Amino acid sequence: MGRNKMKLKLRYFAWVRERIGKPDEDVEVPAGVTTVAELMTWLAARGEEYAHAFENPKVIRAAIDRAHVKPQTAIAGAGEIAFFPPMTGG
Amino acid sequence: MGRNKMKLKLRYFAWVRERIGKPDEDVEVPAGVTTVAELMTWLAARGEEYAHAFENPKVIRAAIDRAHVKPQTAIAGAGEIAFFPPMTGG
Amino acid sequence: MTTQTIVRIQTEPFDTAAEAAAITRGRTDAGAVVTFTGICRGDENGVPIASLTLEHYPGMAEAEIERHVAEAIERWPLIGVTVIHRFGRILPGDDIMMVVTVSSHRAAAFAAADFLMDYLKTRAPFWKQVEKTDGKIWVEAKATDDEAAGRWAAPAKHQAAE
Amino acid sequence: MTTQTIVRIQTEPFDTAAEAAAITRGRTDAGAVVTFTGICRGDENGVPIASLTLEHYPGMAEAEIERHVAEAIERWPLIGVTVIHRFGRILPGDDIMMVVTVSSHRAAAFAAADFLMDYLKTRAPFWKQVEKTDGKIWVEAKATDDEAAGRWAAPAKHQAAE
Repeated sequence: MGRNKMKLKLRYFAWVRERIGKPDEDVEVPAGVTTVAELMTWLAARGEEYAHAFENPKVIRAAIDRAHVKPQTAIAGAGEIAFFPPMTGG
Repeated sequence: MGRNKMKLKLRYFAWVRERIGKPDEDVEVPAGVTTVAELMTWLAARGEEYAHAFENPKVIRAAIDRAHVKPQTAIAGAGEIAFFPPMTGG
Repeated sequence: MTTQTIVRIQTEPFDTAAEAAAITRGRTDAGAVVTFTGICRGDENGVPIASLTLEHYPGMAEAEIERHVAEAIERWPLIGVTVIHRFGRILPGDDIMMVVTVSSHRAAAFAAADFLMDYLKTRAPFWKQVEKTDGKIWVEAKATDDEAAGRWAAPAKHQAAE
Repeated sequence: MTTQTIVRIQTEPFDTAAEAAAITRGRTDAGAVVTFTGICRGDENGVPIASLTLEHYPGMAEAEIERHVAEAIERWPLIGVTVIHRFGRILPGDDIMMVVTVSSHRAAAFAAADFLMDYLKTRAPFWKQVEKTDGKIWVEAKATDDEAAGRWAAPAKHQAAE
């Protein structure tokens, strides 16, 4: 009961979005996946397009519920997690 | 012959002008006066209004031919020498 | 004293001068106005471009900019701050974004505008894609932008700039 | 590549936005525009003022500003620089002076505008007199302005800002 899957909305931007082929999706994440870095590893194993998007996790930035987070940040309690390349606005 | 008096145009700005009571004047400076600092000392002895204007020579700035100069700068060859308080533009 | 702040993310063009005027209108304590306008250049690293497309993360873009505007207000005595960032397709010569900072004194206005630009470049969720004759490419982030943003990290939060 | 420069000393009001637009018009290499506008505040150290009168040294004012514009161009890669400084009587809320710097990149535009303002404050021969209810007084120079200008003295002349 304490090891239920976690429901999440994922969003992708820029070339992460292009490589995965969609702007967002709803996923159920296994209980063993507890951090942003682990979520990227889990996603990378979901198929070729994900493997391509996350081939170099060091360059991917993440946000939980619209705030920047680090790879080691826990995902518990997150509603929406976004992945994107370094920002180039301004 | 080598100790001729030097003809100069003097210009005054802001409260230096107000204290002296005129914006400019032509003067003949004795040969012994060779630097900007010496010129200020000589001017200060010309009357009460000059004494007032130059009572604190450290705060007076000078320009020779429209370029900032230091008190120890030689006045030889100068055409126009200006005296004014620290600048407050911008 | 409250600081007037405006943050807008939009596709429409903006008018930097009108935004600056809107902040200072009717105020007698504004002594210094700094504006920064970012313009779409006609080339990217020497290669001509046809257009620029800006993607952003709606919701997060506003929140992130507002958070940095609030930090600027905490750091410097500001009368007003306006940040407008466009998204969508932008042609060479067109404005991309602007920052206006207004203060009683110039040091605060300059520092706040410079600070906001460094943070917008590295933290605001916008991504530029340029269209060249041989296709579209995503603009890569520059290490110099991270270094520039790093300049502001060291001092304590409540430093006085004046 | 020549840099467009304009230096004007005048009694008439000016239009910062129009001056900025004049520099960037028809150019595709301008990526960053920084403007600084100095405005006459309604008070001087908390005491209300009726007006400000700016005296200047004609000829030297232009020369001194042009010299510093030339130095800015030597230090940073600039596309254009415009400096306009008014003299005469100015009312609270009215513009006193402006600097516009245009470059391909923001760091150069910011640094050059900041540098020019620090030098104008401490080296350009202008003097402000404020009219208060109890008479006219000359504004005193601030030590902080000299310190600000001192920031730029240390680095070598040909430093690259980008």
